[in-house]
Amino acid sequence: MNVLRDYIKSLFLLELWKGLSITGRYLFRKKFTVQYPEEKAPMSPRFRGVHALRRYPNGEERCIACKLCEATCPALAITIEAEPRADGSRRTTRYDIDLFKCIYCGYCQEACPVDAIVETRIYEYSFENRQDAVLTKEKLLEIGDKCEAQLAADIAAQANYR
Amino acid sequence: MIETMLSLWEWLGENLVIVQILIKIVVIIAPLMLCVAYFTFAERKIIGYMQVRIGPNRVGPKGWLQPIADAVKLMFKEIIIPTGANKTLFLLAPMLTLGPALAAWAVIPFSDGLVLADINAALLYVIALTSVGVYGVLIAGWASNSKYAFLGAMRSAAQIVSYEIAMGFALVGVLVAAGSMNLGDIVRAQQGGGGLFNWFWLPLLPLFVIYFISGVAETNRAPFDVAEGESEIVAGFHVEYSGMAFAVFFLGEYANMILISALTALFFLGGWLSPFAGWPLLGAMTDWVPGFVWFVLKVAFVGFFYLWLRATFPRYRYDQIMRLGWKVFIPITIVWIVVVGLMVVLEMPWWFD
Amino acid sequence: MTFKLFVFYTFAIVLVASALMVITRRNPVHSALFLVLAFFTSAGIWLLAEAEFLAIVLVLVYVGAVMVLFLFVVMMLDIDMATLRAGFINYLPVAVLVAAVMAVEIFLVVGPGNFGLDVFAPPPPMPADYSNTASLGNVLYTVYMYPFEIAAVILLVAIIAAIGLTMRKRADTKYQNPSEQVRIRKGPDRIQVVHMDTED
Amino acid sequence: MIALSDYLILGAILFSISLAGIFLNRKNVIILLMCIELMLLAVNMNFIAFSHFHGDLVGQVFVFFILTVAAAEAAIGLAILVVLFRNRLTINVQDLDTLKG
Amino acid sequence: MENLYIAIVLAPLIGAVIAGFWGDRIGRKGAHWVTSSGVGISAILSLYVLSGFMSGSREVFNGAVYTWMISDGLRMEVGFLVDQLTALMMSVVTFVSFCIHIYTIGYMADDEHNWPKESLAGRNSYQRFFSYISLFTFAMLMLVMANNFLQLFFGWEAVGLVSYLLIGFWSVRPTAIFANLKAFLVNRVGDFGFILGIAAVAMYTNSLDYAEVFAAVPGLADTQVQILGNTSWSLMSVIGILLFIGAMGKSAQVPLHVWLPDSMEGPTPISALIHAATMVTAGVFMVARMSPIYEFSETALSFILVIGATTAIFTGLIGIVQNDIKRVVAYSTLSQLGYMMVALGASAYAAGIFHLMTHAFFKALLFLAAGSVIIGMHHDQDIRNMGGIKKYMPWTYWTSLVGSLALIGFPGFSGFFSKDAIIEAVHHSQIAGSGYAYAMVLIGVFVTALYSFRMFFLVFHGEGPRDEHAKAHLHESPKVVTVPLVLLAIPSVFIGYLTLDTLLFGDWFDGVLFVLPQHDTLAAVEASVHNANGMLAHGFFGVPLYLALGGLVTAAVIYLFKPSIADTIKNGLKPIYRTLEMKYWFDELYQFLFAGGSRGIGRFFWKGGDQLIIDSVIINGSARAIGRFADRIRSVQTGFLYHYAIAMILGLLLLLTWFVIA
Repeated sequence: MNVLRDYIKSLFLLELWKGLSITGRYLFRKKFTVQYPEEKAPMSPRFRGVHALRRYPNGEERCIACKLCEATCPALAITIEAEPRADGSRRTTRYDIDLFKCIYCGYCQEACPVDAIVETRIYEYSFENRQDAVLTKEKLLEIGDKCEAQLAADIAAQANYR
Repeated sequence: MIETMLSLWEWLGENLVIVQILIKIVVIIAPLMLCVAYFTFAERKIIGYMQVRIGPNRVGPKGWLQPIADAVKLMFKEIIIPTGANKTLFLLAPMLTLGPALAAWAVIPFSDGLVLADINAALLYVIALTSVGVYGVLIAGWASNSKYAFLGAMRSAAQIVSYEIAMGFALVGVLVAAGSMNLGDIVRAQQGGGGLFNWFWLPLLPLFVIYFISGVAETNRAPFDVAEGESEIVAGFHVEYSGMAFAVFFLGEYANMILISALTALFFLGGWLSPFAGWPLLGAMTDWVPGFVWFVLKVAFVGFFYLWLRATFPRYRYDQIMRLGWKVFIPITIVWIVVVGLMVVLEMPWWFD
Repeated sequence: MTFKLFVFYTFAIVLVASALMVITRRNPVHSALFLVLAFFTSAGIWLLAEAEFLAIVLVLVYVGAVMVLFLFVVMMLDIDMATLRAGFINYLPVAVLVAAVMAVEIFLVVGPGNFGLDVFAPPPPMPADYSNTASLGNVLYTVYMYPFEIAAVILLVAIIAAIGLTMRKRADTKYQNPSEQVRIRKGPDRIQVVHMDTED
Repeated sequence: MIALSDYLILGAILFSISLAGIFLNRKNVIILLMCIELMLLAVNMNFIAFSHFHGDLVGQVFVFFILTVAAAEAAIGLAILVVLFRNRLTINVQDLDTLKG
Repeated sequence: MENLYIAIVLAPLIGAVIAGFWGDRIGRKGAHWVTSSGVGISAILSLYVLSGFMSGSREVFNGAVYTWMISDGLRMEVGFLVDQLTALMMSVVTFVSFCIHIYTIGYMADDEHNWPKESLAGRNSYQRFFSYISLFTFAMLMLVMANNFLQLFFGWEAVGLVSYLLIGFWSVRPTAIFANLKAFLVNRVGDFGFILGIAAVAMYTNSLDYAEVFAAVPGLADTQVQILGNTSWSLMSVIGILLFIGAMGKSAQVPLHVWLPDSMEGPTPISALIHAATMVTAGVFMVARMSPIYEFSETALSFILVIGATTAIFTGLIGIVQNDIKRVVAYSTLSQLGYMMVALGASAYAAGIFHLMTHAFFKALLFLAAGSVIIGMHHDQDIRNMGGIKKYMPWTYWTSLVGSLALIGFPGFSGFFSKDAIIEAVHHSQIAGSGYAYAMVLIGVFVTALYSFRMFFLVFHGEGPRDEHAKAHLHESPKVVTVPLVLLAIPSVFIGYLTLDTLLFGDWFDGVLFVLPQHDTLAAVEASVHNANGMLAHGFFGVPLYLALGGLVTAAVIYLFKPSIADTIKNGLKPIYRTLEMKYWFDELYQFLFAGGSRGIGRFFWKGGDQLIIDSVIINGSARAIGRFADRIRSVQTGFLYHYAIAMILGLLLLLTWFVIA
């Protein structure tokens, strides 16, 4: 009986038809494709895109040059130089992130005691020159300024989990 | 102006048969190439759909200009000829692939009487031409002076030659059933009051399946595409090809697929015949549809099946491909030829009475 | 010069040229490919002689099968061509001489004097419904039944002999038996559920 | 019109060429085999021509059988060649002299 | 009727087959029972047939029982001709054979001693022996009952074959092997003539059936044939002499007699069977049976007469000097066979048969008595070692005396009548050589008496055995031995007197034996003696009796009373003694002439024909010639494919050129 069933199975290619029917069914499924430039997939508040440096609402930059992010960066992408400012406060003179090295792990963000360095939701970026890949302090601050509202909202949204 | 054109045409008709034939050939080939191009588009679309994607949709409305864009891209790419390659043969190979695939169309009847060359030994001619197709693969692999290409060519050639036998045997069954080698006659032999049940796919079901699967193997399509087996030998025999040379291979492959689909339609699916001919209600309703349309629909159906297979099945292992061809298909075809012979001799009703 | 004659001469010239190439090419792959060309052109010439069936069979059998085999072998075997070509030039004069003498002698026998148009009138063209395949089949399956079957047996023997000659059993080859694999069923063949009492 | 002699002379030339080929490529078994195929083609050419001009199908039947046998011959010849190469790593006719007395 | 004859023939055969094939199974007792009863049945049935003829109630039977094949009109069949002659022969053969079977049970009882231990041939030798003698009886019956030449020849050859087996029965003795080969080969010489005779018969009459041949003979009487060039021979003489050559071989006539004394190597029962009743008498029987042929050829008759007379006297003379008891008897047999042949040559066929019959009894008696003595002497056969056995073996002694008296033709004993009839018949014969024959047979009587009683006296009288050990064990043989002796002794005495009138002077052989009137010597004898009593009376006035008595007395004087005379004579007549002792150097002559000749021929063919012509010229020569040729031609076979291809192409070119030019 089993032999007969096996024969029927192989002679009428039943298993092949089974496979074909699956793909056939999927042919008529609703498609998942997102029409990207026009549509975009929803994003998490924890999304880790390009970095930014934040400021306090009064315009003072948050970073105090503690160098914790530099220390924790597994890819050694962060370079920080610091010296006391004229007012005596400690601030960075140089804050570079090499995006070629960066692995977007988010440790810098975790390590930062003052929520200065963060990762934004920006993922559409490109460079035309090699040196453009190194984000300087100015660029970072500029990004931070641009996305401050979103960043603040995201941080607030996750405040409970930190 | 028009009169001069007409008189020129008449002069051509009287004096240069060749030119007339050439024009006919162009009339067949040009749409065919277009079909080939859009077949690639269809493939991407259908496979995309089966993978729950929408496929190419950017070039032109709904992506309809995609094949044109591909063609243009390939045309402008550089043809790289590898060092140590045999230049003449390297360039000859793609043409040898495409040539037979196109030449076979000369005997394909698109509708009753609508055929370029209504020769008697058409079936034989088709088999002969498909068997010539292997040269392109073989020469491409050898002339590339590359290990991957050569391995792919050897695999492919061996596979094509092996499956040609099963294919030939399946066609012998058709030949016995129809009693003629003229493709038109073969289609006409499938005429009858039962519509699609009068076609040969039913009495020759094993041969139909085998012919189609052999056709898939013959064209090196998935799941029989070990000849290009990306994971093992990069891209098989055409790994060294680029630009237009590669495009011609591509065209050849898809032209071959369409050819096999057309032949399947002719041999087993009644060619230009209406599937509803002789049915009580549907027959009368679809009476007005020209045969050509039915033929194209059938070819499209079989072509769709090709893509369906590719979307569904993983690649066969090489030794099992050979086993399938030699140890399974050939015996089955031989047995079924005997059965067909018996059916014909005993004048089995419905098909052979 | 009629169109037919023109076609004949074109084919004939290509045929002779490719035949010459076959014997003179350094690379056997080229030789084989030129031989393919020769077969194609002779198929064309046979078509002119109203032997359609055989013309197609020539392409099918020779081009499609035999020459593929040749190419396969030529490509697969790592042949040292230099030693094989040694003495080619030395033998050239002799070969040309012998071939020329033979050609001339055959020409004397079969030349236009003996087999020209005035001796053998061209046969009338066949009627439109004449099928070369059908008439050949009529002869082949009746009068030449036994030779036909013998030829079939010869082919079968050749297949078996060729396979038997080249077959190698490799000890280290591993392979599955698909028919056995197919027979495996989900239940008892793949997994066995064993009930065991828990230990206290 | 094409005369019978045209076919026959074409056959003769082909035959002579293949003859010269056997002379020239006397060490290369593969080309020798090809020359033999060419020779058979020349013979077949004559058969076809005579068949055409005599209106007698027997010539074509004969060609059919020649094709069959030649195919078998080529298959076995090449098989032997492969085995030979596998064992001796050469196809030079000159080295195949183990039967020499 | 027919079944009766078939039963007579087959009974011994069945016994032989059972004992031969299943001897192991049935054991010794089974073997001798089955064979003896087979022959016994045969004997009883034969006697029944004979009695039927005697009372006149039985018809002559002549018919085929089985047709083997018909080739070009020549019928080859198995058939029986049973008439008075056959009935007589059958009775004699089966009766004697039966007696010998019984005797053999005793004689072969301790046959194991004759074989080396563990000898394969010695296993079941007892059963095998019985099988052989039974088969021998069957063969002899086939011979005598034949109604055609083919069956006669079958019996003839079968007898020869079984005699070969029996003479060489003790196959572990080289002398036995030599003797059986000798018997076989000498018989083949005779058979060669015999089959030529049969072929001549078949050729001229296109029949093998006796009746048809005999009917055709008078018509062929004057036929002359050319053989050996242009010499003209009478067909009847040719056939007669050729057939008689066969008889010479089988009946051991000079010069083909040499096998018979040597055949004493076989066990004694066999000697008795061969010499007394069966094999050797086949020739006599055959000539008698062929009387319609011989009557038409005086040449053949003369030939028989001379050969018979020569055999009678010369073999008898040898008997005087022999010391082996069995050999003496054997030479006596030869001599008596000579007498029978003489009778046949003188056209006294009935007398020959008569003597055959009487001789069968007393010679079997003598042989068995000799065997009995041999048993007593523990297989010592030399008569010089014997003597004085009389008191140890009375039964043997007395029966032996009866046999000896019968042999020398003592009046009243059966031998007297048969021998006297022969001598008288020769006396009356007119054909060439009869005078010589008459003289020879007369001397033969004296010689017979001399050697018979020499042996008798040496064995039974005089001093006891010199060997004390042998003496101590001497005693009478068992009943199975003595009873046949007595059984045979009785007819040895009386059968001659009882049957003489019927056989010789009566109508017993009328229509069976054919005698032309001018040859009818027995009629002349009948005219002078009338009947048995007359013959007895006539005997006292004839020379033979006194010659016999003279021989007896001489023997008594020399060997009984004055043994020294023997040595004196031996020394005085040394050359003659030596001649006799060496049996006229027949063996040596044959050894030199035939054996040496054939060895020479063999050597010639071996060295010249086989080694020189066939081996060195035809075989090795051709091989060498081919080898040399191949040496030259080998260089053409280079082994290179393209050389052959080029040779073919050039050949093609030449052919084409010739075609173009021609």
